[in-house]
Amino acid sequence: MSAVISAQNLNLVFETGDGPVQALKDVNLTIEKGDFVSFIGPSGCGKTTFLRVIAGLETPTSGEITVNGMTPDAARRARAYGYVFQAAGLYPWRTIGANVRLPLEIMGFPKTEQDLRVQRVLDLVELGGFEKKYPWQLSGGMQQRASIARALAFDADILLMDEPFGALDEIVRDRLNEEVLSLWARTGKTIGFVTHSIPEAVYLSTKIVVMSPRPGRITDVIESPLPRHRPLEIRDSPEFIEIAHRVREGLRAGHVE
Amino acid sequence: MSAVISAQNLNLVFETGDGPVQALKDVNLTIEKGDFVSFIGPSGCGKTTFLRVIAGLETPTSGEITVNGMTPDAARRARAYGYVFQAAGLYPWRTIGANVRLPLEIMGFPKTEQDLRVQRVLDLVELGGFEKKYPWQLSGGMQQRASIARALAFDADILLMDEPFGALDEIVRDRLNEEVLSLWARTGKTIGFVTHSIPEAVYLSTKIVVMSPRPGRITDVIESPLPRHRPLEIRDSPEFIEIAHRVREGLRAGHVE
Amino acid sequence: MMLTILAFVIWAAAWALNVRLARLPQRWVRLAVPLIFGATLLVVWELLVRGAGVSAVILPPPSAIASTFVRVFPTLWQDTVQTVFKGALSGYVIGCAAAFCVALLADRFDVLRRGLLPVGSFLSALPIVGTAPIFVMWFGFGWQSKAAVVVAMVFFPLLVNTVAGLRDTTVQQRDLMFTYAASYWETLFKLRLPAALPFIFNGLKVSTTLALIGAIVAEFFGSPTQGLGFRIDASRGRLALDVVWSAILMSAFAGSLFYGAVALLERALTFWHPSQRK
Amino acid sequence: QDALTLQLKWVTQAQFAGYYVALEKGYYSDENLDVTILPGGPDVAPPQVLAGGGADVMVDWLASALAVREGGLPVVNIAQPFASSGLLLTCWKDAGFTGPQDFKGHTLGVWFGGNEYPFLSWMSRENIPVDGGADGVTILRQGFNVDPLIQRQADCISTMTYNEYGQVLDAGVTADELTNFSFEAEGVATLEDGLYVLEDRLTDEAFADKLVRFVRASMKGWKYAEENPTEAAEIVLEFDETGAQTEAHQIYMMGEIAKLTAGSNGALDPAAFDRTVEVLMAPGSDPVITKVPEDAWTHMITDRALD
Amino acid sequence: MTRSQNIVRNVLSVLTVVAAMLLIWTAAVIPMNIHEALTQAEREGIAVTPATAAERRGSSALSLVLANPALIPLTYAQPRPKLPSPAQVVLEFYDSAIAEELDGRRGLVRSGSLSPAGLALHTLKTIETTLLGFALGAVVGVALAVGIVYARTMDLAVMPWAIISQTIPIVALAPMIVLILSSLGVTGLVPRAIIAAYLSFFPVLVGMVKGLRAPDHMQLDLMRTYSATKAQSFWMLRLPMAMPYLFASLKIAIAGALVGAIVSELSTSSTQGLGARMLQGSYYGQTVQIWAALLAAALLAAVMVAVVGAADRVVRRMMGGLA
Ligand SMILES: Nc1ncnc2c1ncn2[C@@H]1O[C@H](COP(=O)(O)OP(=O)(O)OP(=O)(O)O)[C@@H](O)[C@H]1O
Ligand SMILES: Nc1ncnc2c1ncn2[C@@H]1O[C@H](COP(=O)(O)OP(=O)(O)OP(=O)(O)O)[C@@H](O)[C@H]1O
Ligand SMILES: Cc1ncc(C[n+]2csc(CCO)c2C)c(N)n1
Ligand SMILES: [Mg+2]
Ligand SMILES: [Mg+2]
Repeated sequence: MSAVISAQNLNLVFETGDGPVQALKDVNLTIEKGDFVSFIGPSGCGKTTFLRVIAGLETPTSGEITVNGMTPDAARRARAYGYVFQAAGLYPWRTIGANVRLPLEIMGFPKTEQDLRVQRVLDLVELGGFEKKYPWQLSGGMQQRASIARALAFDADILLMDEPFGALDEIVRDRLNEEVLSLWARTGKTIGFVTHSIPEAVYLSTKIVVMSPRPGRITDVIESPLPRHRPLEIRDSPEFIEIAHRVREGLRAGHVE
Repeated sequence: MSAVISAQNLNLVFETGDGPVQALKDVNLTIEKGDFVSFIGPSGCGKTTFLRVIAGLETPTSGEITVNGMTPDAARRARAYGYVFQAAGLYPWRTIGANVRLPLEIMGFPKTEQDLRVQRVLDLVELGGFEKKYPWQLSGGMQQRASIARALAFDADILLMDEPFGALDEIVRDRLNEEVLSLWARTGKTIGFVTHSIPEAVYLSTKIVVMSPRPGRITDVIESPLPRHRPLEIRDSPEFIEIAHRVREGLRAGHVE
Repeated sequence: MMLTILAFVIWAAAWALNVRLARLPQRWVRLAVPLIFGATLLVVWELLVRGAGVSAVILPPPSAIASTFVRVFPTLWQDTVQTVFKGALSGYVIGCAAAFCVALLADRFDVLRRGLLPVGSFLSALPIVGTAPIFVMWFGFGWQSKAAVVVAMVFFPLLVNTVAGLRDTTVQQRDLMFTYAASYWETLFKLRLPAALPFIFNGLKVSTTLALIGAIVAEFFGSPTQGLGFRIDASRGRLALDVVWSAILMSAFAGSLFYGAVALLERALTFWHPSQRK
Repeated sequence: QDALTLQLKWVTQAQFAGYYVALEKGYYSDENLDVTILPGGPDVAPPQVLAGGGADVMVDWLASALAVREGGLPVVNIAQPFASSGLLLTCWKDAGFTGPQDFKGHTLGVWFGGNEYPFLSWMSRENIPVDGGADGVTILRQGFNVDPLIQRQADCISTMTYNEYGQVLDAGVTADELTNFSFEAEGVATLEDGLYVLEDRLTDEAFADKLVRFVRASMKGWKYAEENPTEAAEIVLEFDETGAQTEAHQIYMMGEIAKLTAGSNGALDPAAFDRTVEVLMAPGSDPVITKVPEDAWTHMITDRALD
Repeated sequence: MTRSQNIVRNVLSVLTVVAAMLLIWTAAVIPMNIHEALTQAEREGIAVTPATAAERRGSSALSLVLANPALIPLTYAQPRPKLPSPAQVVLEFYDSAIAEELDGRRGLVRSGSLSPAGLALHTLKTIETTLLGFALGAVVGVALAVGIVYARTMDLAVMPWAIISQTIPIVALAPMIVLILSSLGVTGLVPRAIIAAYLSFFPVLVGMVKGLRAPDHMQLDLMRTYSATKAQSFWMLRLPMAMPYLFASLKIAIAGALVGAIVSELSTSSTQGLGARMLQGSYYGQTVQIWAALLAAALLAAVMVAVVGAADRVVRRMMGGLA
């Protein structure tokens, strides 16, 4: 296995009106190809910031980071990843189909190829037949699936997801978690996933990164012993509860307010 | 024990542009003094609506409901309850102190009494020293605590809370859950609590009301066997997981998308 | 020709300087850049007018306007008192106060709100060129008719904004008051008025410029021998364009000050609104 | 045809009948001229239009032209179709004015924008301050109509015999309710409605020749209008694009205008010019012009036009 | 409450308010015109109390009405009323907008072209100026907004001056604009349109800046993750996002353009247009004519705002909106 993302001694300081805020401090992390890595930690610990650094949306103050062996910015220009934001953020003036097509238009895919891919990813997230609908005609869960389809459409190897299911209710969330897992299993993509929910992190990941705030640093990296295939019921198993417990302890230790 | 809130065959139909929506159907429920009742169910099942009916903010289409033996509207005028909304909803032009003082001003408490009470409830939610700050200067969790303080300030016997912690991260949420529990234990108030989170409902309640949508009805009422005193660790106990499982099953049964 | 070329060179140089400055984070940049831009406009104007030999009865150079402005300032001050303080300001205060009261009524009585707002937007479209002579006929040629024109101009923008503002509370904010069983007046003073302030100030700001326009236009249709509108007309008859431009400058000063004062008040009273923070 | 633009002092009305008649009757095209007539208005200063090149010739009052000339725009009178002044101060009879000294303490309406000079000179000669004090008069800057008099906002307003005075009568006021002070009778008349061009352009022979033809045709128009007032009024009405003029009023106006143009062949009467200068330089605090204007008129055009 | 019930209530409310206003107006005609009416009666030899204009000057309108109740009808039939009655205004509106074209000597029917004495021609002329000014203002406003959103220098340098420009009363500036343009050889429609544009560009500028900045960080970042070009994120994100803001400000802008068009007719000695018409009405004390032109202008404003509103709805629907 090869390191898809590798960060060494990463620091990021935001200059703000009230003085500098250290959002990331001495972050070291390696993500291998095919990993499903969850980032968990209290609000403001730098989860989003770290994901954005990987995506080239934020520049670290010091330290090294490579994505697919290049700088994050080069990776961004090479369209190396798909990014899913916390809210679905579909453009309301575009139909679901047109929303998914957006990155393809921007990247200049030929028209027929666009049609094909839109069809394929919509089917993948079980939204086939909804491409003519507008976002407000879909439920929150369906919108979130559409936004995942949008990130998948151009088939980047890396998928970065920032609390994609934060706004959904628990039942819908469970369902989407299952779907993300099966998608990951089918495509073998490398996934970075930010969440607030301990069960979600444990259920999904091969690797759980626990972070603590002020300054934002990694306090624990937990390799999950759970099998790759995970029915929902696995959440009631002792191993699951054991990992969840460890995550919670790690969180509590780092938590200050 | 005596029934503080009692609903019989409650129905509520909203007339909308697309026709009527049955938000509550044949709801029967009795809440005793000192109960901590959680309402859980998928989005749109009528949790908020039911809480609003109790508060006299919504009028049922048919059926009977009494609060403290009177109609909800009379109870409202008698200032029988404090209501905590999903969002903190502090008035941004008032300081934290002035926000908490608001109901006291309206209810005509004497000035010195106001000062005293504001101080007391702010200390209660650990916001002593923040009364001069404006809401936007506080974190989300602190704002939510302030809004709870506001509902507590005039010391009504009933506390109605509609997803008060929905917007907070899991750790802060855990802490506030503990605080609400200890507050409840100390004051003996009757609490109605809406949530989306199964662990939260199980952790807090003496009684869990599971609801299902379209039309919104009560599908299960679970009396919790957990002791009144609940450390956070109780969530890893088999009884807890057992109840959580029952709630999840109840939810899944009623869930349609 | 040389001067004309120089004008373009200076324009380009100043713009380049501003582009540089704009990249700096310091606070004074926010002041310096527009000032440099304004100064450039004046220099370019001066050079173009001189370079092309434009007659002073068409467009005087800024330097001439500046010296005239200083010379005739006492007269212009009298004119400003007449037009701005007596005409515009009194009309502004009366109009805004009236609009505010009617807005409270319209807010209270549904018929008024539904009925008055559409009719109001229709009436506010009545062009001042038509209404001004009518008001001069009704209220005489003194400042009273100017104030009346101003009242008519500022009334509806403020009414519409205030009514919209009073309704701009969230369901939750209103429900909160309801759970306290708060009275109408308590809800008004503790919730709806504070919440309406940003809207009210929008209306107040728009109205400042309308007030000035109104007062000056109305002077066209009859005035005492004082006032900015009068000065502009009388001086133009003598081709004293430097005085005309000085009067325009004066009204721009007055207008900017007026607007700035309202904006400052807005900042002080709606400091809590997201648009005022940061 | 040679193009030439004429800027009027006021809106299309019989005050300018001569020019419209000349246009309609083809007198201009007979002289091989293509004349454009620009109506004026409250916001139009004819000298400015002249200076800006928007017109070749303007109609203006001599008082205004001399003030402008002293102010630095060298305009020259080339012809003077109006021989006498039609300016009046029209007062309510019940105000009891017998002479200018009675005005003290009262409100009088005056036009500004270059039309105020005759009145100011008159007051200056009478030693009446115009600053609104108790021993002076309060000036109301009159709008465009006679409302201030009708509404009693002023005891007197400025009127022209041919226009506003008629409007006062049209409003139902009878002549015996009014007292008129005529500037002619008071000895403070100034020359009105002359034709002016920029001085430096007169040296251009081609332009001078155009002016000769223009003045000749215009005077022909004036004489025709004097003799056929009804037809002239109707011609003016045809040119009125606003549609606001009434036939009756224009016929009335043409009748009065004819009295003012009568006795002028177009050439400026130097004596009348000197009298105007004298009025404008009247002793007082603020004379309209401070030195006797030189070369402010020329017979060069009229001499050639009328021979 | 359903949609149609809501509409019915709105209409009823408007009718109530309009009826109340007409009632007040009609009542006000009496005291407003009583002085003139009595003077007219006196001239015609009808006995009035007090008998002479001089005696009546000091009396209040109300006392005159009470003293001469029989002469009240006269107040509704004044040829030059201080306040015309609603009926007079409507009649004049009908006469000059419709009857003039049908029966007038210079009307459409007899002369084949719109009559200068009618309202239609003047309204068209004003529409012409308004639309051109509106188009000009909208284009300039949008262009400046794009510059301001994309170039910080523009934002810092231009925005304060744009605000100051609106504190200069256009009526003072208008003659200067006309003059300068005419000395450059530009006359006629263009200077008028520029004056109209002066009042309409600002709302567009403000609205468009707001609209183009409406995309939140997330939406902009989405574009960055696609490494979209500036042009792509303009056309695919900022512009669609700005549409609701644009239309809201276009409604204000077209009303502003109308005001500007009418003011411009003052400054250019226009002989045609509603502003020219009102001015002419005021030269000759034709109050009723002014009121009829006012009515036409207000109707025109209502129609133009409604047209922009309709365009708004069409665009909204095309962009997948609800309404
Ligand atoms: N653009 C910025 N400018 C200044 N400070 C910032 C900025 N973005 C983030 N921060 C600060 O950096 C820290 C880390 O923020 P970040 O958004 O990464 O946290 P997070 O872990 O994603 O939190 P949450 O769970 O609330 O989303 C916080 O203290 C935040 O206030
Ligand atoms: N004012 C209203 N008018 C019309 N329908 C309404 C209204 N309020 C709620 N509803 C409908 O009633 C149903 C119940 O709504 P309610 O807000 O009680 O759900 P909830 O259980 O609180 O959902 P959530 O978890 O999303 O807050 C929903 O279908 C909702 O669309
Ligand atoms: C602002 C302004 N007001 C009045 C006049 C007066 N005026 C000059 S000539 C003339 C003809 C008679 O109607 C009139 C009324 C003007 N020129 N400009
Ligand atoms: Mg985050
Ligand atoms: Mg709810």
